[in-house]
Amino acid sequence: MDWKDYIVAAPEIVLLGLICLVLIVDLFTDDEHRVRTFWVSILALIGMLLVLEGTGSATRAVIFSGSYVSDPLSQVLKISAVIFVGIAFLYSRDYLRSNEIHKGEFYLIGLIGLLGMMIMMSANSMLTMYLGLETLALSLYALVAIDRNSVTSAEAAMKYFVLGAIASGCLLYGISWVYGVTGSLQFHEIAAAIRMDPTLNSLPLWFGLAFLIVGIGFKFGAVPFHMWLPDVYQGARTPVTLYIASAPKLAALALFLRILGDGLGGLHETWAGMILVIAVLSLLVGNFVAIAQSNIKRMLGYSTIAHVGFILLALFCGTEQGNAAALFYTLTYIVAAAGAFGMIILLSRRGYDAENLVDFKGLNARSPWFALMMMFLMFSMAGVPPFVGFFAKLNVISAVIDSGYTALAVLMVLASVVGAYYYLRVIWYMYFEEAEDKAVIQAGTDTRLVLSLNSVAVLVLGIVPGWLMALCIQILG
Amino acid sequence: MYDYYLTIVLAPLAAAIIAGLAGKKIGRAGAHWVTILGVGTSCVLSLLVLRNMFWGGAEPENISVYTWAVTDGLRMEVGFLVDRLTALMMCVVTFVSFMVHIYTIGYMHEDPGYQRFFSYISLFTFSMLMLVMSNNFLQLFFGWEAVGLVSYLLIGFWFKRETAIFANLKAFLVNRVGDFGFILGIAGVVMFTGSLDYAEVFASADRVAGQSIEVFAGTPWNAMTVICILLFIGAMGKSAQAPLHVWLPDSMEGPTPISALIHAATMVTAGIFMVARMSPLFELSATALAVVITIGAITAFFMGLLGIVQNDIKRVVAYSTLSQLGYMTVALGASAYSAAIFHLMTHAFFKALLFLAAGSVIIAMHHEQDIRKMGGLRKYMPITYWTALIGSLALIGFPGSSGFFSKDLLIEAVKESHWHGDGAIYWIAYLSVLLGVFVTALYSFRMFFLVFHGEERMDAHTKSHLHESPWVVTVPLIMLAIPSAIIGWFTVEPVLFGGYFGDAIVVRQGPDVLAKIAQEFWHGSLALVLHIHKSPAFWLAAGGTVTAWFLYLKRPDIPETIKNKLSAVYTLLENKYYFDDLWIKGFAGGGRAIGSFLWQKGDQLIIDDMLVNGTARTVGRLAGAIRQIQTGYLYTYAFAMIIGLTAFLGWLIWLR
Amino acid sequence: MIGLEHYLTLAAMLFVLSIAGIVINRRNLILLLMCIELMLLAVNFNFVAFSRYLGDETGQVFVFFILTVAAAEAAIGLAILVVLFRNRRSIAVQELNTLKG
Amino acid sequence: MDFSQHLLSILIWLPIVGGAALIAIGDDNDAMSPRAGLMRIVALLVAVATFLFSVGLYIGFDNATSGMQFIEKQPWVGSLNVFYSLGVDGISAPLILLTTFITPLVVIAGWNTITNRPAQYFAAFLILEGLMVGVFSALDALLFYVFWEAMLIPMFLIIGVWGGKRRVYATLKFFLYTFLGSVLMLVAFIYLYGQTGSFDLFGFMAAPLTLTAQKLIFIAFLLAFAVKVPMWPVHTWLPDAHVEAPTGGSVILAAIMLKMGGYGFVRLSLPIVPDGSEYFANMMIALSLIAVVYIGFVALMQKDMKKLIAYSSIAHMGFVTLGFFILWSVSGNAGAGLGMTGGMVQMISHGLISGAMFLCVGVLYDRMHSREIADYGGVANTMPVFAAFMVLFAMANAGLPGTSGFVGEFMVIIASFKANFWYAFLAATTLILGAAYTLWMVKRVVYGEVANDNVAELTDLNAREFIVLAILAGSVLLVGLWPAPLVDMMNATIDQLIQQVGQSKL
Repeated sequence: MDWKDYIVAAPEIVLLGLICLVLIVDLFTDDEHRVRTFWVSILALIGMLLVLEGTGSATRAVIFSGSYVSDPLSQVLKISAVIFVGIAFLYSRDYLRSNEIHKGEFYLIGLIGLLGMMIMMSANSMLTMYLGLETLALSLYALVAIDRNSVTSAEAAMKYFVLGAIASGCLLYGISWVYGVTGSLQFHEIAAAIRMDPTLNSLPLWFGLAFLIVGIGFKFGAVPFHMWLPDVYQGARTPVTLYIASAPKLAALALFLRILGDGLGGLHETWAGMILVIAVLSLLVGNFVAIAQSNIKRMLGYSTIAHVGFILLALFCGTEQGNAAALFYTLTYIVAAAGAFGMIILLSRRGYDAENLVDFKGLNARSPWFALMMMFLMFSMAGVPPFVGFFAKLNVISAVIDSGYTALAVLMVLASVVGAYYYLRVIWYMYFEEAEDKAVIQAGTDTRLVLSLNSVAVLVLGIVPGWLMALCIQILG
Repeated sequence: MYDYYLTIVLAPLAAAIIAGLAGKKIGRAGAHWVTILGVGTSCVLSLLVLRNMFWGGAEPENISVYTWAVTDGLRMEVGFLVDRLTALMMCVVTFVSFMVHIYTIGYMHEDPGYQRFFSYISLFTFSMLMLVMSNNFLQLFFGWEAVGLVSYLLIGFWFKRETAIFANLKAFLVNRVGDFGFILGIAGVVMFTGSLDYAEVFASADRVAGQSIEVFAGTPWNAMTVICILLFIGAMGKSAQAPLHVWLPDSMEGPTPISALIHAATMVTAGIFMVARMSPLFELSATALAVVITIGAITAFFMGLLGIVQNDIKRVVAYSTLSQLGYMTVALGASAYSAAIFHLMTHAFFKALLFLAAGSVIIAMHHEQDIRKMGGLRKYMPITYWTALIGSLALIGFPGSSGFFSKDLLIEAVKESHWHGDGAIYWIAYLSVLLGVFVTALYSFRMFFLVFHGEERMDAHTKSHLHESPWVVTVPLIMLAIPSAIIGWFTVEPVLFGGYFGDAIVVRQGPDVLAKIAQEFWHGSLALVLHIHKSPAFWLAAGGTVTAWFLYLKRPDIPETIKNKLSAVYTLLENKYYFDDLWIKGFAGGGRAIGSFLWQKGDQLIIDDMLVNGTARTVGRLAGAIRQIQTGYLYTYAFAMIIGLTAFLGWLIWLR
Repeated sequence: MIGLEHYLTLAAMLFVLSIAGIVINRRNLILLLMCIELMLLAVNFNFVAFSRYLGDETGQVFVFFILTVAAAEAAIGLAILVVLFRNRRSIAVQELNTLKG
Repeated sequence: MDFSQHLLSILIWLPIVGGAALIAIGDDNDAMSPRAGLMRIVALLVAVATFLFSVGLYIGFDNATSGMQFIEKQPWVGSLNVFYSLGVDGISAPLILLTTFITPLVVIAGWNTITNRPAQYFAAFLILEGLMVGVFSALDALLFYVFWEAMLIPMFLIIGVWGGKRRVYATLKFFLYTFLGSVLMLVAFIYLYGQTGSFDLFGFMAAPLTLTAQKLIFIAFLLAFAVKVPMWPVHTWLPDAHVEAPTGGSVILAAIMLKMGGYGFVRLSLPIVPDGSEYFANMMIALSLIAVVYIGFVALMQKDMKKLIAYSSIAHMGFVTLGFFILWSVSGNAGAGLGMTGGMVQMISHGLISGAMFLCVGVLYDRMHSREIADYGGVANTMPVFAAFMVLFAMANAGLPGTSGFVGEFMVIIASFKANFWYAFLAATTLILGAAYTLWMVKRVVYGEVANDNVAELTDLNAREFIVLAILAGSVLLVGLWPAPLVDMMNATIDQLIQQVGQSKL
């Protein structure tokens, strides 16, 4: 154990330091200058990017006696996580300010959550994973409840907390069984143990596995562990929803890849069945129920569930191609989701959340540009070419077909046809209907700019998706 | 000659385009001059061509103008086959058309659509020429449909009249029924010969006759029979043979010059021409010819009967046209093609004449067409009177008139043609053409007497304005009267017995009846006229005329009593054997019923409402149902997770 | 002689008990928090039992972490509870259903 | 630079970039403003420029070779081995020409009848044009699919934004129907990709496939293409879409989008799964004949002009599929090739005629804002010139020789007679039915006494409308009187295709 280890683990350590810095800065700023906290946090994130860039290495480095790993996967996941958190902050500032909940805690807790995610992404043992998970989870509970005066936020937070606690309880219980059977907490040691002694691959281990999957499924929001997701998406204030909808999905992906991939990859044929079931259920429930929604945040919540179904189906294959597809899907989906919630924030203003579908009526008349942007996002989510969402689905489907599940692929495309309906409905409201709320859109130039970039990204990525796919394959190969 | 042919065809087309597109600019006079010039040109050139054929002994020419398309080994070309048959038709068409153009100046001079009308009739001349001059089936079909189009436009020329636009739709659709068969026939030709070109098709005709096709599985039919019958269905449409005749009487809604040109002289004879042109094919199928002769006989006799009860002057002539077309068809069926064509020619002249005369009367009567409101016109319009008389005599076959030669020899040919056997077909054909003569005389002179003789039944106002028509009307009458009267004398011998048509018409089936007649008792036109008393047809015609005179001049009260006595027969004739009802109520109505059924039940109810929107509804309901699971209660959520967990555990235990 | 399986069974029973508590209880949110604690304790039981059985301390180390996290969790839970109570003057589980569908 | 190297790319991207530019500049929702005027000019210029380039395509096209021409190939998505590869042969080139020919007319037709956001309207059409050209020229299955699906977006908006009363229902129906159809095609593509390791269409054609696989792939393709064509019984989206779409939308929809289906059958189904196609050939023939007869009767009873024309489109497209799928029932000369050529010619001709018919209805609709046949009558009295055009196109629609409508039907009927007398018999009923529904409509709309005051106030065609209709009339007659140039373009490719389809893959 030498000092080099600390360089490898530098991102987390630096982030921790920066968090303390932000905390202090926030401490010494009064409410009207709260924006300073924002800028400092943004600077902190930029700093993080530099650090990650500096410490990033193509090779795999396992440190802290095997409980921390740094490899291309963690590198990419961390960089994207940082970027998405930054985007979330950028979108949120004006909204928070105009709704008098512009507290430093938002950025602070957000950064702590980021720390949790980064720890998860680099976790190489059950213990590290658990700590990262809890760091993230606890900060998310707090974020959801950040608006002290909102009934729904509080309710959402409570539900999220209780269910989250149950989930992590299950996860822990599962971990304890895995530990008991394999006698280790480190992923590659677990894998090795299973490889050494095939007799381990039996009911006791599976028993633990089931509990693990409950925890993982909850993190993803997969049916039937999804119930918290729509409520939280709807109940939390939009910036928080945006935060939850974006980066944590990457953490969940890391959770899956590390535990079920690195750790229990040997049990693939056992967990594949369970993953398949929850994935298909998510696909169907998400797409169907989203149709019945009138609140767009809730609708996007259900659409998230449907997308999770796709991601899990990619992971279900257990092949490198499948994992790469899942990574690509998650990254591109988050881009679209961030844009969509950003759009909701854009349309909201003091004391008014534009969170109902009808608030999008006649957007084309109010702002043709942003209507166009929203259309890009919706078509991307619906998986219509040439937007990136199509290539995401393409990768997953082709991974599934390569694993020999053509019928499953048919089911997937049919489900996405059903899904197309509710995305189209947003476009229909924006373009085919008269505006009910004619207020002019008030948002800072930087927000508009970022939002436009974000939305154009789904088109650009759709036209040149090659490099990103190649990257995903390379880091998971 | 190539340039001649091209000019003959293109002159009327050019004229039509100019008059049609630039009608406003060139004005009324401009319109009729340019079109008359065009048609005149092609008329003169056609006569030259005919002369070359007739006296110059020019050989038939088969020229390809341009290649329409070639694919998969099938050449589709546009070209001319000009032999003697064609030449004759070209002259008939252009001459009558020429006359009608001139006549129109007088007949339509008040009409706002003057230019349009001239453009249409020139266009018709072009289409008809394309039809008769074609050297392949494709172009034949083009002309076939093109004349149908112009006929459609002209019947509906007065498009404000509900009756007119009903008639033209009816005409087009009934013709399409014929074309339906026709195009299938062409398809059959291509299937068995792999070519559309007359020459090639005729060359391989024998080979085709050997083959058979199974229209109904298990019952092979002779390919040639199938093809010929299909083609003949086309002819039935164009030449208004029962039961596809229903459109012709209604087509009288069009202006009279049209009735003369299209619905008497030329277009309706296209079917006759086509069958004659296809004689090398028809000759190979006795069955087909039997069908032809039967249909023709029915048309000839029964359509004639209808003429007797009509009171609209034009409709009387129209039914006589139907009946005469029946005569021609019978001749075809008896493979006396020359006779058919010969009758076609004479008929073109005298029937056009009759129609134009009728038109002249109609002008004088201020567009009153009911013959019961006429009478005694003789002294007001002498020229019309005499020309009409010539026309009527020719129609009933008065000795020496053109109609006499054509019809008398036609009947003779039918009488002599025994090769269909001496059974029913023979007697149906022979008797109907024979008795038809009586009927023809009866209705022709009924009309003639009612119009020109007897008391003057028109109202005072009309009477005060009665006068002879202007020269543009009368000149064509005279010009047509001349051939109607005399052309028979010097054309009958070469056309019927001189083998004028050469290879254009092939007769293989049994003994060539005309040849037979020629050797047995043909001693020249004069002899035929002198020995007239031997022919039953003559006495029948005379009888008919006398009857007409007795019934409608001597004792006008008798027809009423007859009508009352034979009311059943009368109503049958009044309703034209209920054929119109069959077509309009039966087929048209039935089609509409099927249509609305398929639309409302099939498309809207089953496919759209049940399947398409049904699926959407189901998805919606499902969404609403699943949504209920999300009760909002923490313990439900937790419970769901536990369910999932236990499901996993249960599955794993089962897996073990 | 009390063996591993007894401990595991006990832990399992505790776990099920806690879950049952969460699912059945419709009155008081506080009870939920307690059930959660119970669940974590069940897990701790497992860990200790296993680590003793395997003769390897990491399990026990894990237990310490769990205890710490549990404390933090409880703190946040109670905080949220307070917020909730401030807003709706009630902490009854069955009234907590404005978000649904 | 030498255009011919990138001609197809130009044809695809020029309109798309133009459309994007229009959107970027945007318009101040006021049709009369000079800015909107500028938009129109730009749109027209782009459309015309595209057409001129496509003329270059026609000139440079070599009728003799059956292979692909104007080929372009760049790697696109390396990890999936997808290529940006374009090329045209005798089947796609005429369709591309049709596309670039119709689009400018549509732009002119919408000139000042579109008052709501003209720039977006024209942009949508330009982008649509580019995408459609892309579909016809793509040689890589994935590229094909991308264009194929992307095409739905502008059409979805065109119907939804500028459509009639029930536009939302119609456009959603259109989108979901076609989307549902095409996603299965995607699955088939990916399956084939798994077999061949690339999305290259020729790779697909060369791939050996079991009969079962071929059947399944054929069904997947069938859903995609049958919906587009559309074939009975998946046709019901078309009447709704047509009725609600703005004139331009209907024109593009009928003239080009329907051809995608037919094109798909020729380009994908037949060569990729010949045995599967043969297996289902009789079913396809049956469906085609149902389309001709059943839909013919349905069209007879329509009260809405656009619906009537929409149904007649379905009936006419029945000839296309019939012509393609009698391939196995005929042999020797004037058989398969004739049917195939007939089908292709029918597609082009239907593009011209149905487009013209919809434009005619549009002319009336702009004046009276009604598509109900009952609201009209005696239009010829007040609009003689228009009446002339209407009758001409009606006759073309009824398949009158001398108009383009005849060529395809003639060839297909002749070919199908060879296959089976009853095929030809049923197909030929279109002579009667087609004439019946078209001319009955003409009778009720164009002829007769002036029906009511609105009709009495109608004004005849203005210069703009006249130009559009005149151009179409000219082309309809040209193709009708001299189809040789068109047919010669196709012959080589079609012969080669038939011979390729003839070889079983088993």
